[in-house]
Amino acid sequence: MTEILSLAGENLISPIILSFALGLLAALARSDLTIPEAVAKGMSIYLLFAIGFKGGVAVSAHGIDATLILTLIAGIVLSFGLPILAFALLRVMTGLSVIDAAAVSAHYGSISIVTFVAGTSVLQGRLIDAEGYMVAVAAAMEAPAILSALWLVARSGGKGSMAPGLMREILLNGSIVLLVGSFFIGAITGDEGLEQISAFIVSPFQGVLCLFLLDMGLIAGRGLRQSKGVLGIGAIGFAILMPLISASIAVVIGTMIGLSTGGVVLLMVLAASSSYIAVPAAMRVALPEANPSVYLTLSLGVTFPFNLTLGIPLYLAIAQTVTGG
Amino acid sequence: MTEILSLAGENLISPIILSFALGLLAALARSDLTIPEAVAKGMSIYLLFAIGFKGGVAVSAHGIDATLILTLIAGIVLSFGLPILAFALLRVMTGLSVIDAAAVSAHYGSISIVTFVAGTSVLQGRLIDAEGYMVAVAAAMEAPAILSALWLVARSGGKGSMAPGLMREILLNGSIVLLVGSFFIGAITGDEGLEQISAFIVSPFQGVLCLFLLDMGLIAGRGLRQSKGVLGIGAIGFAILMPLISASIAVVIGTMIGLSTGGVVLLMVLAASSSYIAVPAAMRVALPEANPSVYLTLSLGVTFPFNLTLGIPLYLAIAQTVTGG
Amino acid sequence: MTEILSLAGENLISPIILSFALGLLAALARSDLTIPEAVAKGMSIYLLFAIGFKGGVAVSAHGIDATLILTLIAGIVLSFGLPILAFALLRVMTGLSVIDAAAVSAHYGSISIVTFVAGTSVLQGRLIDAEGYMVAVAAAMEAPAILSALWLVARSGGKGSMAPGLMREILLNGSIVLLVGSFFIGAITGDEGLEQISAFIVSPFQGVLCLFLLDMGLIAGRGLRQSKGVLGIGAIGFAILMPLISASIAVVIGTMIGLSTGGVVLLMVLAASSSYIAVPAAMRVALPEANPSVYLTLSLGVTFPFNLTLGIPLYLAIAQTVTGG
Amino acid sequence: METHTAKRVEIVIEAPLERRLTDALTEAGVTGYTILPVRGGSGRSGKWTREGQVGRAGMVAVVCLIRPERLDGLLEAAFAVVEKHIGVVSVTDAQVLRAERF
Amino acid sequence: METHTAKRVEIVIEAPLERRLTDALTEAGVTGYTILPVRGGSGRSGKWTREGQVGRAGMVAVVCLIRPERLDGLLEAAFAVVEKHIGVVSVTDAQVLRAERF
Amino acid sequence: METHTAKRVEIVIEAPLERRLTDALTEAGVTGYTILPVRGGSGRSGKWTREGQVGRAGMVAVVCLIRPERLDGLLEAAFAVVEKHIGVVSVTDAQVLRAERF
Ligand SMILES: Nc1ncnc2c1ncn2[C@@H]1O[C@H](COP(=O)(O)O)[C@@H](O)[C@H]1O
Ligand SMILES: Nc1ncnc2c1ncn2[C@@H]1O[C@H](COP(=O)(O)O)[C@@H](O)[C@H]1O
Ligand SMILES: Nc1ncnc2c1ncn2[C@@H]1O[C@H](COP(=O)(O)O)[C@@H](O)[C@H]1O
Ligand code: NA
Ligand code: NA
Ligand code: NA
Repeated sequence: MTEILSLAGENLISPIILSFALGLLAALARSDLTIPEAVAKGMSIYLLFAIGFKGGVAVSAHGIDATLILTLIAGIVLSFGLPILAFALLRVMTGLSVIDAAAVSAHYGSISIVTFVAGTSVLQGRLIDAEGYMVAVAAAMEAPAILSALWLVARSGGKGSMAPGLMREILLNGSIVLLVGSFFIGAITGDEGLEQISAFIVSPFQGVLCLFLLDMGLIAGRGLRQSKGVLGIGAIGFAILMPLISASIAVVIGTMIGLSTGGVVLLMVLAASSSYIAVPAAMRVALPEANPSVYLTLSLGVTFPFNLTLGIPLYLAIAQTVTGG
Repeated sequence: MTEILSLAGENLISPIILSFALGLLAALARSDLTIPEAVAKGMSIYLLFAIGFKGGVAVSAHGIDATLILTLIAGIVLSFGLPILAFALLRVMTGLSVIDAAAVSAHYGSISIVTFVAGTSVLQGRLIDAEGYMVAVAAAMEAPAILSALWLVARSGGKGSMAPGLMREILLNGSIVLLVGSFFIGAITGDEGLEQISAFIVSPFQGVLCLFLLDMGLIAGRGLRQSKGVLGIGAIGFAILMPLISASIAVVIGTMIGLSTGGVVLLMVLAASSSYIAVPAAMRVALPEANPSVYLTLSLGVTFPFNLTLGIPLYLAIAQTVTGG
Repeated sequence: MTEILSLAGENLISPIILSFALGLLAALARSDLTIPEAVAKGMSIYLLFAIGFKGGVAVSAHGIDATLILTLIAGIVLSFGLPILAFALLRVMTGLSVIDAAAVSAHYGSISIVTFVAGTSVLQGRLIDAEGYMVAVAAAMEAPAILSALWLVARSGGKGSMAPGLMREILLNGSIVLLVGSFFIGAITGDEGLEQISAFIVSPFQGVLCLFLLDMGLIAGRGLRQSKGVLGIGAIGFAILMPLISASIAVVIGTMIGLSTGGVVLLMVLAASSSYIAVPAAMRVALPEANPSVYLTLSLGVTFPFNLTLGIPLYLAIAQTVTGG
Repeated sequence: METHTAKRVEIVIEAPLERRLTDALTEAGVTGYTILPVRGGSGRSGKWTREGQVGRAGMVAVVCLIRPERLDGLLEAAFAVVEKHIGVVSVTDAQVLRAERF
Repeated sequence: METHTAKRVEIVIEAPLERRLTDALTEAGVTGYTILPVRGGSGRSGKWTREGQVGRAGMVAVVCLIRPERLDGLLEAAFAVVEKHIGVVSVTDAQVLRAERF
Repeated sequence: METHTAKRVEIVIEAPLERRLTDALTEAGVTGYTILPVRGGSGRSGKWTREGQVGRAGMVAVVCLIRPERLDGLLEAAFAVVEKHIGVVSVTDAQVLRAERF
């Protein structure tokens, strides 16, 4: 326990987390500090490219691990399944409408790549290796949750429709394409390729992540300020409870399929994290009646900070106990 | 004397200054070279974050120097006092109206963080240390000058009003928040934190500064071209004389409170530099009748280049003579 | 021959080329992946500044090579001459109107700086040196082709007019100014200057180039998708044949004036590359009746990828055979 | 100078819907439009600013100049998309040069 | 399609005043507006372009669609802010869908 | 509140022509205009988006508010530039505050 706390402590005073906190405070204090949208988008492109590329290089080095397929399937199953669990919880814990509950569920079945990146950098900090292909798993987990959510709505007689072309849009959304694409580039060019560009995608990575999290903090803070009162205590409780449940399920699955400790941690992080880019956009198209400030506030304002600060070290501690790694 | 000149010479052929000159020439030649606003803003965020963070790390290393409080007070006093001096000078040297004179004074009491950064990099180039908390002093000097200017206007029966919320806006403006925030992040995470992100905030710093100064040159040049004839010889004389006076006052104060040679130089640079971001925006709100092209041209078109090229090496030479460092 | 192929093979699996391919595929698959305009412009400014600066440093190191003047003249002559050749070819191979043919010719007489950069990085990869002043040659080759094109139109009784101020605009366009300016900064500050900023302009260079080419791929792909059917087989044939002819002429000239093998390769690359920034903008002003999608698709959609993938290694192989380097 | 009467339709809609709207317009035979970026705004669903957004969120403004007789077709096409979503549609009378373009 | 008459008010104002203007509008009961970025412009105080700016300078354009009867309230609120500052205010007649939103 | 009738001219034109257009306007004595960025559009010359551009390509929208009697001068000046190029010109009736500015 104390070990977890010290771990969390260490984690909390890292430049990354403090940058996020700075953004959060600045926004809550109504400072006019903003990071231009183009720069934020540029940084996220950088992070996706770097994380994908490094994952690919790792795979090219250690080869396609036998558990790769299993892990991919596990990820997809989680992404399909978790929303149903989330939906049930929401209907019990909150007064959200079917539509809103379904929209929120989609977010929790999908993933947050920044949380994933934060997880990997915590592992690096402790020199714990993880399967390189976890980034591929991350990509695979983005979309399925959206289908589950639409199914949940249809089931309850709602008319959330899979608008034509939406599926293509989701599967080919920029972040998935970039993540998978750079993963393959890394896998093909391997260490030789990494050598050429490591001064760009490895060394400055942590620093860019700081500025990116500063922006995330600003956005989360502005969101929280504007959605005061939108959320009941039940909803907030859900946003903390759900990641814990998802992570617990993931630790079991991850250990069963024999992932390394690092791999288990990342699978937990993926399961516990919730989307705030791909899914919200898809929801605006597929479930326009759902209230954006509900799912954005829960996902970005509550779950994301929770995972970033307490969640990740907790998942790491659990994984180490379970896998004995 | 020759020593100063050689110093200035060295300083003049640094990539940083030459990049500024390139921008200035390109703008005067009406080239369409521009740096996108978002990129320029991104670079200034990077510079503020890096300079603040490094300052914080330095403090965490050398501990809170006894003179910290004194220097902060000195900075605030300078920021309050210099505008009054500037105002008097302007009324004598130029035909500017009370409002315009007051607006200009505010700029010269406040500071230019880029000039500060250029100062630190000149010190680094000569391996001269400075107190890390000087960035905190820089932050503290941004706002007070604005109050003095408003007081000057009120005194002369003008109706420059402290619009509601303006004070909060000034104190919480993005650059102050980022500078102070990253200063604390650096102070908390210390060398360990620096190690994680130094490949981002240390190594590429000089290069980013080049591109940023290229943009400053473009902006200064465009400003100069558009405001031809706006300024009399008196005003231009003021924009050169004022920084010299401010620096002379600062060197006395800095030595009195026992700053290191580097610290004295930076205090001189802060006193001599004039704002062109925070203050102009505040003036548009508080003194809308003041003519922007007057204060922007003086601050950005005359004083900034002067400090960058001749001022900084001159201040360094003076400080070294006075402190014998 | 096999050697060329292996060379091309090596070249093809570099992160740079694969990033371009990724962008191309993403665009053809109608992914919403985009790189913000401001970020793309920021990267191109970075690349121009870095390549110019490094060229300048190289010159300051090896001094002004006797062949400098000759090479500059050769470049200008090529830029003036190639459009006339291109125009003749286009009239024979395609059904393009005089105006369209002239507009296309201007692009092939001018140059693509990104292709040039890709060429230099291939040389670096093989540790082949090249004259630093080739970047100056690149700058000198941008504009003349435009004049030839206008002359071709006038000759055929067309009314393509040298709009007032257009010449100044072309000569002072941002990329030329930045390239030449940073070249001089590099030449003045030399190795000492490079040392200060190499962590910015050298180490991350390849990585930035990857993201930039990713964007180029996206743009080329979107262009190709939108201009389906615009181009006949003849036009496409031209876009492959022309660079080969230009390169062949350049290899002769380059060897005659005694450039190093690397220098010859870069002159070939410059001759073979076609503009898609400066010239299209100039054409919109000078030859508005010319159809943009024709020249943009040929230059960006066909010739650029061809040079990037097969062209450069081929030119290198030829240059090595000819110069015996 | 000779001008021709036209309608200027301005549609402010959330960015994720942009492609659907333009597709609908194209289907309705409206091939001319201009898309302006939107920095922020306020409406029944509250305030927002561009900077406060992640990913594809935010709004855009689509401006169409069309012949009066084609207005209804356009509005129906646009409304079918905007209906369930956040956004507004406004129309003003306008004069255009070069009618051949509409 | 059924539309309702409204006024389209367009206010071009310097960026540092943006928040004050929107606050004034909100106070005047105007909760619907869209803010467009401005790239540059020219007026009595000369030419400027977005790129030629440091920090928060520059202009924005605020567009409000409101019921005609509420125009005066809006104009007074807006004018109180714009008065001493750089900027322009224009009004055009418009038709809107979904009057319930205004 | 007192307003004055004016014309609102909106010119969408390719970015490389921007300076030429504003110069022409200035020559025609039109010293007041606002330039808005354009994200994308569609017309006879096809679709395009800002992101799909290299360099200076793309379009901008120039908005001028002027006194009715000066409309023709402006349109002629604008048309001389737009004529051979990609772009559209539209005019709407407007009311402005602060006539002294026009
Ligand atoms: N009355 C209005 N005038 C101008 N823009 C509006 C108005 N109402 C809504 N908008 C725009 O449409 C967006 C969504 O509006 P709403 O659906 O009411 O939340 C707002 O963020 C504004 O950008
Ligand atoms: N007649 C006009 N038409 C359109 N925009 C204008 C006009 N006059 C001024 N503006 C805009 O308002 C800004 C400030 O105008 P001014 O206060 O006259 O300097 C200018 O930079 C333009 O963006
Ligand atoms: N009917 C229209 N309504 C609004 N904007 C238009 C219209 N037609 C053309 N445009 C704009 O003008 C640009 C060029 O149009 P065109 O010259 O027809 O290709 C398009 O990309 C649009 O941005
Ligand atoms: Na999840
Ligand atoms: Na000062
Ligand atoms: Na060429």
